[in-house]
Amino acid sequence: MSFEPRIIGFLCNWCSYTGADLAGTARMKYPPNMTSIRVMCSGRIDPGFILSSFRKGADGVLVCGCHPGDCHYVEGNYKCLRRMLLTRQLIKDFGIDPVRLRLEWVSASEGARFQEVITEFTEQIRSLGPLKLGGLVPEVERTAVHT
Amino acid sequence: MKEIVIDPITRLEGHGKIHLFVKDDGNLANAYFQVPELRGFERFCVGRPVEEMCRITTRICGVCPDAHHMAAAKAADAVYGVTIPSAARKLRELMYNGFYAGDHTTHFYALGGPDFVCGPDAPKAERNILGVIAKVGLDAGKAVIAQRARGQRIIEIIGGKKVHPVTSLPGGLSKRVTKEEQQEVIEIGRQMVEFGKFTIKVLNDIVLANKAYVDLILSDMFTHKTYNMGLVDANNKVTFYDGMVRVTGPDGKERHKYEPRDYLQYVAEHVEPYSYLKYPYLKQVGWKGMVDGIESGVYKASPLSRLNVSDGMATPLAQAEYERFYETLTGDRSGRTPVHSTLATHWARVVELVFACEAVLQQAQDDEITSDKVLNPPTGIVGEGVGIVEAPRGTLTHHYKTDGNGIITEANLIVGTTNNNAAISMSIKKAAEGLIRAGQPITDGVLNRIEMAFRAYDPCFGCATHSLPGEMPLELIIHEAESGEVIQTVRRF
Amino acid sequence: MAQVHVNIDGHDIVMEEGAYVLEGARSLGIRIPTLCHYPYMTPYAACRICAVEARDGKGWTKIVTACNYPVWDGLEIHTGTPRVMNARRVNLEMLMSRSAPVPVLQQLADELGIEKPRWGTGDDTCILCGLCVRVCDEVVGAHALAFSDRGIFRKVATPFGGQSDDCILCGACAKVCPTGHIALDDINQRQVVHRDISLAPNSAISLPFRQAVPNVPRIEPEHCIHFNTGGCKVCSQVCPKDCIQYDDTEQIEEIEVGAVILATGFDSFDPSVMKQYGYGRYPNVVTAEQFEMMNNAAGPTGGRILLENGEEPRAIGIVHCVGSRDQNHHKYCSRVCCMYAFKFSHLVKEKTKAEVYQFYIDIRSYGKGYEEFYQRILDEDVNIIRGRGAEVVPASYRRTEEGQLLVRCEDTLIGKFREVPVDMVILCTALEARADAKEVARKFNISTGADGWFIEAHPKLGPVSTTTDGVYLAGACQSPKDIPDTVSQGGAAASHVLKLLCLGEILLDAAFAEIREENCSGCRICNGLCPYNAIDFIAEKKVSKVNAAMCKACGTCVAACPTGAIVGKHFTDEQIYAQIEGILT
Amino acid sequence: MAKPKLAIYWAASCGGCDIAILDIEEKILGVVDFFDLVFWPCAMDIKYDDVRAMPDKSITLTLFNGAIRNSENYEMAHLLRQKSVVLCAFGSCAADGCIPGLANFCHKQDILEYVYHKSPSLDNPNGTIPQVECRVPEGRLTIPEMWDSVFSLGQTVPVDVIIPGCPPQSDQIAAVVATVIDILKTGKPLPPAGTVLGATDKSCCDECPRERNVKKIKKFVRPFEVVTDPDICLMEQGIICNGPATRSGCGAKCVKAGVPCRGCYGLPINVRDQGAKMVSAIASVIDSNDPEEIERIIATIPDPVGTFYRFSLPGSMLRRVQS
Repeated sequence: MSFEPRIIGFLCNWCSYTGADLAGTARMKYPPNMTSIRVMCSGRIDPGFILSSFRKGADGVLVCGCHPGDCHYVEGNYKCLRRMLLTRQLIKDFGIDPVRLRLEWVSASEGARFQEVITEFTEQIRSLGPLKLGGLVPEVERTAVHT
Repeated sequence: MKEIVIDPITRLEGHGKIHLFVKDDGNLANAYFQVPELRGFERFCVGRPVEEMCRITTRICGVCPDAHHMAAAKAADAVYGVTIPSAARKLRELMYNGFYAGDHTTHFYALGGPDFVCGPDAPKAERNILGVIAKVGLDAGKAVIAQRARGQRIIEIIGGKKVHPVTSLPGGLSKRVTKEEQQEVIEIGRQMVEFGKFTIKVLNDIVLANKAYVDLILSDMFTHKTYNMGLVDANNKVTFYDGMVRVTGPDGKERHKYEPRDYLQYVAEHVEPYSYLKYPYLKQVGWKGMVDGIESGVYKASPLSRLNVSDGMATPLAQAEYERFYETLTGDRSGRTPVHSTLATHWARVVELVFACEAVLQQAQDDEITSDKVLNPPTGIVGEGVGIVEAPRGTLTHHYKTDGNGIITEANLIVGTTNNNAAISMSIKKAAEGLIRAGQPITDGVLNRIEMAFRAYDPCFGCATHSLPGEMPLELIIHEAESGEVIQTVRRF
Repeated sequence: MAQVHVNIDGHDIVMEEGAYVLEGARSLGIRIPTLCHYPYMTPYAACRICAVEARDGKGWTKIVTACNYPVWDGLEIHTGTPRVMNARRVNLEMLMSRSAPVPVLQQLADELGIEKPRWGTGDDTCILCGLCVRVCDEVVGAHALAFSDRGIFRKVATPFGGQSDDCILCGACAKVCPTGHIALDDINQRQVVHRDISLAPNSAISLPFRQAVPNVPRIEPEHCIHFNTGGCKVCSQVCPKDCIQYDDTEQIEEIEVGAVILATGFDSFDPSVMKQYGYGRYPNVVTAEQFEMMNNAAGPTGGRILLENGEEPRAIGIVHCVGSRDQNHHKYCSRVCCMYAFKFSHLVKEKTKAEVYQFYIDIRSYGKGYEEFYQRILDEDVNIIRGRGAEVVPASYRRTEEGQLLVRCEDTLIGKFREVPVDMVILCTALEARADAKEVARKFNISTGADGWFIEAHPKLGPVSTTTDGVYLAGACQSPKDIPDTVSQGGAAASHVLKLLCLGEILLDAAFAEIREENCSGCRICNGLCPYNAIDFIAEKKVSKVNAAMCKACGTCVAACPTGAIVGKHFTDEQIYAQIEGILT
Repeated sequence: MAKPKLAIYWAASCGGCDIAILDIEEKILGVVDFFDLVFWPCAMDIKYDDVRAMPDKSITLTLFNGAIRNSENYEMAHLLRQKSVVLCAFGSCAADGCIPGLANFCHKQDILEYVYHKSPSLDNPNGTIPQVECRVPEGRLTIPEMWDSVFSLGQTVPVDVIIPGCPPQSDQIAAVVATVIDILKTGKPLPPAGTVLGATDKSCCDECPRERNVKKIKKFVRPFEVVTDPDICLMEQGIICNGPATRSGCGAKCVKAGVPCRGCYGLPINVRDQGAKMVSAIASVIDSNDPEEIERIIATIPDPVGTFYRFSLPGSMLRRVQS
């Protein structure tokens, strides 16, 4: 059976979530692999959410906020930007391909763009294949075959 | 063939394991000493910033973190090619001597002490720090605890933290010392010197007065004629924090004297498939297996070795004790004739203890240590550095290579105890050979003597026994190698 | 100053010593004709028409000029004796002998009963009264004029008769000239639509516009003589209530308010960047605003629709969507242009016989009565051409019989390229956000969209309020809108404010961030992050605290808090981690 | 009545925890006096078999320090869990994996390769690598197998109490011991499972005397690059300090001594991942909105992951470096 990526999307309430809404109301088709979690502002997104998503089995994480300058809370999306840049560095150091974490600006009016982003990201993750995390529980060590 | 496993002899920096093979006639076939754990610091330090090594490598050993802290600090200074302010240098050395004073105390009274203070064959219930206290009096016991506390306090004042100090940085220290703190250290120094004298007294009255012990020291069973290694200062006197590495042969003659950065020309490490711990030896002499003698590259690095490679001590009381030491054991007070009895290490340790205490008092009185200038921020970077200090358990080497940003690209560590790996194995084997004889029952005394053979090195995987009640867990299981059926078990309670 | 007693034509009057006879006479309502006298200027006695007879009562008598003869105690003045009249006649006749028969002299001649001057008349309209020279010296202080030459060659002139750099073009000389010898040639740079008609205020002191509140005049420093030369101050001298304050400056006042309505309006797009329309190059290409002003009965043309040359246009082109619905400028529709363009056509039809051509992309006549108005315009024979005005060019001089300009466009209905000849082009310029909109937004912690319009709290549910409580939007600062929409939004904003003020207390959204004091260690990482400055640091307790009233629950501090001491109500870590877990397992 | 039984065990650790226990000085005598010390491999001659022989839950309190690094650690963890009423993860290693846990940045193979094939002082012509089982002329020798990853105690068995710190500060240990003795004497209820003792619910900043202000950082500097102002928050001086995302209880000794906190007291209550929180906090105070500049500023952080997870890598969400 072919690999279906599991993607978590963190969407800000004012731009991206509304944009997603628009894509929906406009009956735009995009892959069902992304499940969204709504937050008021992309500035609310704690890098912990992203690590936790990977830990719990997500193959990719999408973070969407308002376009720079359009943040509903003035500068929340810039804070998000800084955190995501550092988080990307972090997961890179953890040996996870940084493209599995994607940051996009999607405004309330960009339903079509939202559709594009989801489609493209899903395909990208699909081509990367599943993210297999190792060394999570001691039990694997006991059964592991050591050379 | 019978097989005897002593496991664990202790645990700490990994744990030690002794494997004895006994011929069917009851004589020893061979003894193996194994260190069954590896944590891979050298590997996972790669990628870390070199200035963090002072705070990462301390976790190699919680008993002598200060040694790793200093070695790492010196290596980092070298990586940045920076000379640290003299105030910082003095503070580091002061702290290090304070550490020695505490550490040697603990070993002498809590670990080594019991065997001699109480006597090697004393009932094991007494053969521990409590036994020592019983023998020398409760106040003395309190004094020992107090002395440990003093050492820790000095570390806390200069190093910021008792266990795992933190203040060293490439270029000096992150913390200044106030006048008040200086006064406290001076006071501590005075008490330490007093304690040093007291310890000499204990040694004389209780140990040296004990003929059995002196014989034991001199008995061949505990003697290895190997090379010795240790740091010496400009006058070839014993030093701990900084100096040149001096190596003397079994004959006492100087074989090498080199700067830390050159260590690779003189030391190499041999590997055995049954132990994770490598076997360092003198490269230019060569690896001849675990044998002693001038032909074998095996060397010792211990308090005894340090005395053997040096021409004396830099402080009066210690110097006097040094001379008495050699006079008693070799008849030559100059110390040119080396002492090879591993058990003499305990006495050597007392000499160093006294030296450390005196040094603390001396250095604490230098007002420069309260200077504001304790950090000299590096400007350039060399990219490679070696730091060598004398850990209580032997010469400790940290060697780092970094990229232009000071991030470690390669690390090599030769830890104090590792130097003595081969020597310890030999001591164990020799002791076992002497003790495990056809027809002789294997008693608790046997076990303790085997222990004594390597306890003398105060091996870091023995740091464990720096604690109540001061005994190694030890067990011999003798069984048929083939059937595995247990014939005899000896266990201490 | 000593008081002196003077008798003029039998009337006793007490005057200050040194004052001039003319003043006394005028205060008694006795008329003494003058030509070279003018208030606010030192008397000059050039025309000598103000001759009167002075006596001391002891037999001494003398003809003097009233304008500059100082009074003394016991002086008697007679203004109507035959001797006086004779003197005046002679003086006037001599003056007339070199001057052209300008009205002032004629009128005076009639007064003095001179049918025909004895020495005939000259042709010079200047009577050398020197008013212009003095006003320029004494009042304006520009010193741009002076007398030159002597005797019969004497004349008023600028240095070397050329254009004087000292002249500030105030026009005072022309104003005081009694004969109209000096006419103000309009060579000034003030922006004009038509010669002699400035859209800028015609005087340096004026009402901004008819409906101005407060409805009082204000001085335009850049046009005011006083601010240019330090002289003049005439206005303050004439003002009976001395309301004129030259040193008045703008002041910043701090007013504590419970709510704010932003109604900062819009800027209008500058069409000169769209070279193809020739705005600035062709005087008859005007913006909608300028055309509107022309139509204003109180405006410079008195409401007449005129070309630059003062003639009535034969055809007018109205170009829609200038800067609106344009990828290069503003993508949005400015919303009001279609309707005012129709209004313009209607006005043109009403006031002139001109043909009207509308060049449009789409007609957007939604709204009550709008479509009907559109239909009406169609019935008024306005030419509605579907096709964006592409270019405005001058008509070649041979083909100006229909119009001096050509509007080029593609008529997309007939699918043909057209050149429409017109005399005047009105550009329906886009409404754009105020240049300082972003700054204002930052001041009030609200945000602007990509186009610079203020963003409302919610497009459907909160079109008047903003993300900052107590700050509301009204009018075009939020988006282009016409008057009815603006009025209704303004009303809505006002009622929002009233609701707040009447209530006296504020209802808060239950979603806000809260700092657990027992966990906060006062690292102050969060302090700088809050866009609403809702986080205070309590120094004595060494903890930070969220002011729930100001918090908007964006959660950026919750994410930032390294100690996990901040809880985001309704979006707690627990809730979000639970969602992640729920989705993935 | 019989004395309550105390066991102290170390898995993969450095011994600092035990030294810290000794550093409570004379109080140690009180401990030995109150408890019946039934298992302390470093000190006593009790073998695993003896522990196995003990009835379940017969040990009142077990202080377990050290990380889980090999099968033996693993089995001991399970065994002691089974035998103890209260199992205490003592020290950073047991709690989060600590410095030995940094081994999760590499794999077992890398370590063996480097130590036995690459290290500069090596003399190993045959490329010998220690074997779990190895034949010698006299017979067969075995050593335990090391694992690829390091784990915390809590990831191995349920833990009742955690005493964080590398090592736990002696005064804290003394206090905890006193509390425990008090609980046992008065029969008070035990704290709920997972309770952290010997630390507070605040962060290291709480004990840090340095003056703090609103933070805006344009460039990060390393501790040795500048002579720091002893009275101002280190982070405001551009030095990465894990204090804000670290539990307090240590007395902020490091920051008081002028070196930044590295987080040995582990993550604060309500925090799930120490490193992630540091990332979030640090990124928040970066003073720029321009992606390129932000990247440049981030580049001035040496070894982010190794710094933010210095003491908590195995305890973190991602546990170890992947692939």
